[in-house]
Amino acid sequence: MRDSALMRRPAVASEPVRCGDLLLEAPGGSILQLLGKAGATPPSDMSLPEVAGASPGLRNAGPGQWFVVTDRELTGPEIDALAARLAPSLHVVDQSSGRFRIRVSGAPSRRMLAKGVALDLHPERFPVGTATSTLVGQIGTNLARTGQDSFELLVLRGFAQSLWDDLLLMSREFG
Amino acid sequence: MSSYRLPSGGLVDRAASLAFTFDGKPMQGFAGDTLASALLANGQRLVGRSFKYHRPRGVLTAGAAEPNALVTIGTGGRTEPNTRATMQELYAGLEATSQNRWPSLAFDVGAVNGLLSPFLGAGFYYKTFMWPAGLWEKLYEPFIRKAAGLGRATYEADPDSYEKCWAHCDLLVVGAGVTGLAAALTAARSGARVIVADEHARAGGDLLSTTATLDGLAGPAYADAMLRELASHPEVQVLPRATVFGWYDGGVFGAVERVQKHVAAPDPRRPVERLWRIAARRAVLATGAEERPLVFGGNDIPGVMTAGAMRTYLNRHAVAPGRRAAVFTTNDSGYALAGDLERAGVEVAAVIDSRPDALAFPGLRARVIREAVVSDAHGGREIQAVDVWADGKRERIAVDSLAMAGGFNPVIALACQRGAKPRWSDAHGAFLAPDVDGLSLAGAAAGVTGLAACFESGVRQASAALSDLGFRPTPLATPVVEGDVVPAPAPPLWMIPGVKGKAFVDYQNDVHRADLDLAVREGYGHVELAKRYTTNGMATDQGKLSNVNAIGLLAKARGVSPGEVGTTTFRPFYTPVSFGALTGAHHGKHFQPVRKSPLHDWAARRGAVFVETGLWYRSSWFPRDGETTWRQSVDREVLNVRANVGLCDVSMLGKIEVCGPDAAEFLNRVYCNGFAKLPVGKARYGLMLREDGFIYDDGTTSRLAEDRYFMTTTTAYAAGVMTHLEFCAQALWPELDVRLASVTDQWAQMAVAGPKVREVLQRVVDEDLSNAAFPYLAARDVSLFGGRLRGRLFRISFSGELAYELAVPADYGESVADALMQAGEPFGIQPYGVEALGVLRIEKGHVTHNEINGTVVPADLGFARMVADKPDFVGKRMLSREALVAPGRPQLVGLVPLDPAASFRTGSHVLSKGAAATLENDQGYVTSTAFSPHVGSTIGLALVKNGASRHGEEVLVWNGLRNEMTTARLTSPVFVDPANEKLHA
Amino acid sequence: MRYSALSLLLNGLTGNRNWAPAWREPEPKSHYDVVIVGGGGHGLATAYYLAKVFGVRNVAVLEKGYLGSGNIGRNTTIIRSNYLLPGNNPFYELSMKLWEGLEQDFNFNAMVSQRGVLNLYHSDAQQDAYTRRGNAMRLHGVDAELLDREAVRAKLPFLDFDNARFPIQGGLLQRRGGTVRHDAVAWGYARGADSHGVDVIQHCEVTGIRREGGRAVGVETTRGFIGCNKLALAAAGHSSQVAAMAGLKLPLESHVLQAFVSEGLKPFIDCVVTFGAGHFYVSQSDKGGLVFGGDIDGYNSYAQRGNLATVEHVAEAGKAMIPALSRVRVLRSWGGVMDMSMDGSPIIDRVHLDNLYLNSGWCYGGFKATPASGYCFAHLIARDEPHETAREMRLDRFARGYLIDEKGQGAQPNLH
Amino acid sequence: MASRVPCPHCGLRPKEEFTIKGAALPRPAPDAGEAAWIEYVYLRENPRGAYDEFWHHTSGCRRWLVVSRNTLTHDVYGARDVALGGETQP
Repeated sequence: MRDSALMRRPAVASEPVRCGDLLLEAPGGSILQLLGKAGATPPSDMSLPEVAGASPGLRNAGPGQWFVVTDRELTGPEIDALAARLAPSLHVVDQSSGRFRIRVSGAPSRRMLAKGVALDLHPERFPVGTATSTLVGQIGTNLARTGQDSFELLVLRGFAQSLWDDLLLMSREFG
Repeated sequence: MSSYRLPSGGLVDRAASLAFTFDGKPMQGFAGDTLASALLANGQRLVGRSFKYHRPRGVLTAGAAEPNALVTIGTGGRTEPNTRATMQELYAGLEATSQNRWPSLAFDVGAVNGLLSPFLGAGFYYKTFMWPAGLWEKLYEPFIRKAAGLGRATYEADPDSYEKCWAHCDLLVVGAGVTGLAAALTAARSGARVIVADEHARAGGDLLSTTATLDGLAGPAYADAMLRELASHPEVQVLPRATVFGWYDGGVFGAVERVQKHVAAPDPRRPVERLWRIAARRAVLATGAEERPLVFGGNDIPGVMTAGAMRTYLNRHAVAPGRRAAVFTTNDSGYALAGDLERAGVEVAAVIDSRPDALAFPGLRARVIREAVVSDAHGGREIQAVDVWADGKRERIAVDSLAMAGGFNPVIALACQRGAKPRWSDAHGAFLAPDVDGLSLAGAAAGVTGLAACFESGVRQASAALSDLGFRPTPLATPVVEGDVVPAPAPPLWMIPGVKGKAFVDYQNDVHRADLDLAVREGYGHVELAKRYTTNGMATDQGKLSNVNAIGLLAKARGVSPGEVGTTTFRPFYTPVSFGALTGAHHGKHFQPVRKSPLHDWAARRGAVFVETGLWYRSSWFPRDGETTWRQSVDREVLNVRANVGLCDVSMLGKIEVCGPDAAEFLNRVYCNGFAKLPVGKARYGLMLREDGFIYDDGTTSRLAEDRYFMTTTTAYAAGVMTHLEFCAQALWPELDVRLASVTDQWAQMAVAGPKVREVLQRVVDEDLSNAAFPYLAARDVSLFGGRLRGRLFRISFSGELAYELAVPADYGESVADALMQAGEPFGIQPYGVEALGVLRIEKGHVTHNEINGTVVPADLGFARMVADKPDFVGKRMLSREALVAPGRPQLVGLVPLDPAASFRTGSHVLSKGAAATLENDQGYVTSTAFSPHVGSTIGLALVKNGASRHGEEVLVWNGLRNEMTTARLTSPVFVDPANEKLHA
Repeated sequence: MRYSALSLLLNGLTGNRNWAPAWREPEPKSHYDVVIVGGGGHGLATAYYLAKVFGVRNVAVLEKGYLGSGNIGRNTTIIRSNYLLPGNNPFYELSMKLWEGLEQDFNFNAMVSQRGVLNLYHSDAQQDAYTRRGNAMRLHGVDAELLDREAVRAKLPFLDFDNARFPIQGGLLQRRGGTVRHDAVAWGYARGADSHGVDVIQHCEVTGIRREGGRAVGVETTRGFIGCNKLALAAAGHSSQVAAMAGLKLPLESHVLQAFVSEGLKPFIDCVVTFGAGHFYVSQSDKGGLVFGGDIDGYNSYAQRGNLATVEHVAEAGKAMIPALSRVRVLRSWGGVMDMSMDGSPIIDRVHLDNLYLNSGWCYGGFKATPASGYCFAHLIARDEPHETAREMRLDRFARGYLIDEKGQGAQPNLH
Repeated sequence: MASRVPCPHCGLRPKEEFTIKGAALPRPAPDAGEAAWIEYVYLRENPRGAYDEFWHHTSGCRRWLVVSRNTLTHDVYGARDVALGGETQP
């Protein structure tokens, strides 16, 4: 079995979907959860050199916890190296399969997301670079604003297809 | 049928003629019509029948308070009963049907109730229909139910879609009449985020039906100008066709936008209705006022309507109410209508004014009768005449329409939904609401009259709210208003003398004046009791027109002021809201989200039958060709695990990573058994109690490193356990450094079980899996496929066979499962589902939440010795209470039928042999059953009083529900391998 | 004045001007044998049975608002006796039997309508639980039937059988269950109690309990002190406040439960149905409104009003069960304040003072329990012995561990 | 109440993101007497007015909060993290 074909199958197998000015994508890559003591400050060295080539983003996930997302899938040794450097103040848990990342972009993004998100998504209230965990409809997500009109959502893998379908439904009127 | 449409004027688009039908009859209207205005234009005055007496009813108002003109709109799955014709925009192809009549609107058999009305007064049904007792359900009630109700709902599913949306603003303005527009524009110019919601299709409120001018512009033009400016502000959102129906705590308002209720064929990409939850920092209520009807005999005959409504139909829709009208007024507002009627060419037979000192209205030709009342209106399906009482004399005047101007009730419902009490103002002759909790009232909703004063009021209230929020408000200048009739407050007229006919207070529920008198006489004079006894105010209009009149009449009857009587409680919904809107997209298959295992598609490819388990879909069994029943498949899967090897998806078990230097101590406190000394690389079964001592959940927890554990929970309690652990970590023992992450979705987890499992697994796992190298309860990170993948392997067994659970990153789950199936082919590997897993665990006597049902303690399940003697753990202190250690507790036993061909079901009760089937003799109940291929019969687990000491006893398994009685023997709950040899093999 | 078809006829012919008041509006006396705090369904029923069955007639019922202003007028009118545990089952069946003869007993048509109560199930586990429950009912002689999917479909074809997220597998039916016109229950008991000499005193709020030695000697009220030999508390929703006046802390939290009614419709659904895959239950009133509800809002509250999120959840579950509800409009929502107890079951007991009796903890079972609650409470007050069906409803069961936990949820009221 | 709760970490959030446990009572010491434990597990002040209650921000930061509010008016006075404090007002 050592020669078995190992295929990564993401939770939602979909090409990007365009609804008018809206674009829904699943960028893939890796997702790491960092567990610190509640009240801990974010990792001081934001450059995350171990995974620097993977254009990492850091997402707030509650006191003392963060998600690191990368566009490229990280290797085991890369994750190990990061974990070794961050220990013991931060534990690293690989959630690359556990969470699914969805990117929403385009002018109607905010209007579309408002159908499911109770947060005030006004750019002054939820500025670019902010992330928080919240419900989209019935499904829990980690929502980040990555640009004026672009957002990313992290969702439990098991709910990914349902969220994807919901987002398509919410986007229909813009297509 | 002649047309009542005026030759010119109004805000209807005469170029856009719309064909519609009423009771199948083709009619024409114009864009800009409501169904009500179109019906009136077509001379259709009889629109429906009343609830109790089936009296002919027509259009009474031009708005949301309409109690009479309720019709059914649409057909098939789009059938909407009880639609207010006054709120329904006309569209081409609209099909409207009248309600509560049989066989037809004009000839309604139910009208016989009118003749019986002396015996059908308020609460009559409480006094009769009691004999003989059995006839209520059989005879009386079916008759009453058939006669009651209004429209008929469809049983067809709704073809259209709905959605929900959140919105946030600094200021919410409810109502876009002159007051609301002034408030909104003030806020907009101040830079605030503003939402303006108006229930009508076109914003403007009374500006659309007034003949006054503002800064020289006609009302509609002035409204349009304000709307244009609002639209130019990027932070302003105007929501037409949006009714704010409720004010909830925390500054949240609920509103329904009727997005596509005015089109024949809704665009499927958009909802027909949208539910808005509006989070507003401040709100201004500019909801205007309802005109109060007057309570005289026959005040419900078609052709009688409120003066404001008549004026709206006349000026806005260019519909004449008739050829010869009368106006019955208690204040100056009736004169504005009278003037407009005359200008439009409608004869005004009389203005009947209840005041002795009414002023002459310049230019009015009509006869004005002062200090007079209309005591009765006459007519059948249309009004024909009115009796006017003046100077102690009755005069009959022939008319074909009558307007009632009884003063105004400010629309304060929203303001009072959260407990604020309205107070009666003698000066206004009305109930007013206080400003509370960031919500203030403006304009007519605050008792203000006149366009200019309302404008000012809107500006003032918006400015005050904005100042509160730290804005620098930019007040608008009040326009110069000309031609507005501003009614001075006038005392309300509750009790009209000389009334002979039925004088209705609540039109829709047919509550008339005498009913309220009767309620007072019988002891139901409190406003809430009167409401409940007479049903006044309980119709679809929720008393918008009737409540204040009822209060006035109760006050008269009790000899107190309306303020002392007080109002009934205001509650959501301001106007009724559809289930569809409240549901949004969450219905049918989308009622709840689906949670899918990473091996879902893998199982589907292998033909799995899925079953809903919470939000998950789990693979239940995998039928093969030739198998005709699920039992055949399950038996095969079970036997194959016992004989060869099987693979089962257990990914949906909860998985929690517990990290940190104090993780060991933490686990030792959340489990009732010891965890402090669990070595790295080992798994242990754990039992979690609630603080009340009963078992909460169970599962296996493995120590992967000194400061890192991997906990599993049951599927059902995964979320609850995580929340519970967070409570323990944050609220109970914040001094412990422990960190938690849910990793349920990160891992695809497979139970691989059976005597041949080692050979199969070894082909995929790189590490040595020999018994010595990887013994029972070993738990470690492993390398797979020659180092190409990392996973976790646990030597644990739910089936009782030699077994492992292998966890791999979920995205690789399918590849690994495929590889295992390929590797296992020579060994006869088969997938097995949760049904087979259930059989295997019952055979082994393993418990699940069938047994851990929230009422058992460890000893009940044979776990007494697991409870550790340690200083503290959750549940320790309650565990020693009297009832939790008393003899006679239910204890886990096995159960086998004496006749192997016999069977029994879960949920059956256990009776001692020979005992009568009574609750007192109940010995316990069957918690789990399965057909055991191993035993060769049905087997079960049961919780039976003192069961552990009753092995061998014969009992009756009693299922009275299905009339199935089975003799069975209590046994040990472990049916296979009691010595656990297989586990250690 | 006795109500009958004849009295209706005669009064109708005389313009309905001769109807007598349904009850007196007495001034409170200075002392009663029994003072009952709470003029809701349970308090009034207690007074009625005390006077009628147990011969204790020198009784006052004190109500702080108008008669029946508490939960008796705020519920969804359902009656049933489909309980699982021996601590509850015989009690609720006693209540059902009392409902069955109530109207003739108190000469007031409360429209007791045994239209059937159907609990749907959507999974094997739910079927098992209903089997266990149905059998417990049968063991006590209570009617119960298990319907399969097709039998449910035949009865209610408009439920979602084709497109449901959680397909209906069947249901547990109690045909004797049904609905009752709730306000009429309060009025019927009040009128009945009044006719037996009980003083029903409205707008009389109890503000304190006067104790001497180990006894309660009376209550301070907004209408003065009223003395008593025995003091009975039946103020569900506010039991904790009233008990606190006697220095007693209870195993209760007060929670708000919302209820709803739709616009009036021609006959749409002819029994009570509860959804098994979400919180929703519905019946149709004689007036045509669909009366429905769901779960409690979840937080302690005395406000008699609820949260929009709960409204939405209820509507979602409703449309999931009956897709055709989509275009039916919801008319009104309201909230009742429940005594949610720590095991989901009520308390009828004599408590720490010799002559203080407590009736509380009804959770959402209060309405259907009204007759038995009144009867058993009256029994306890009159005889100082618990009625045999209410023996387990003791206050000390929490401390001792003899819980009556139908759902097995433990000591967290908002889960019951 | 509490259409929205002021989470000290996430700001105003709707009720549906939370799980509510009940009265925010301190857990007695393991060796506290039986009476103290029974009171902790079962008995409640159940006040009509100011009240501290445990809320878990389940669909947000997953922290347990003590929400101070009024059970009669539904006013929310504030919320703090049970371990970290940081009271926030609505």
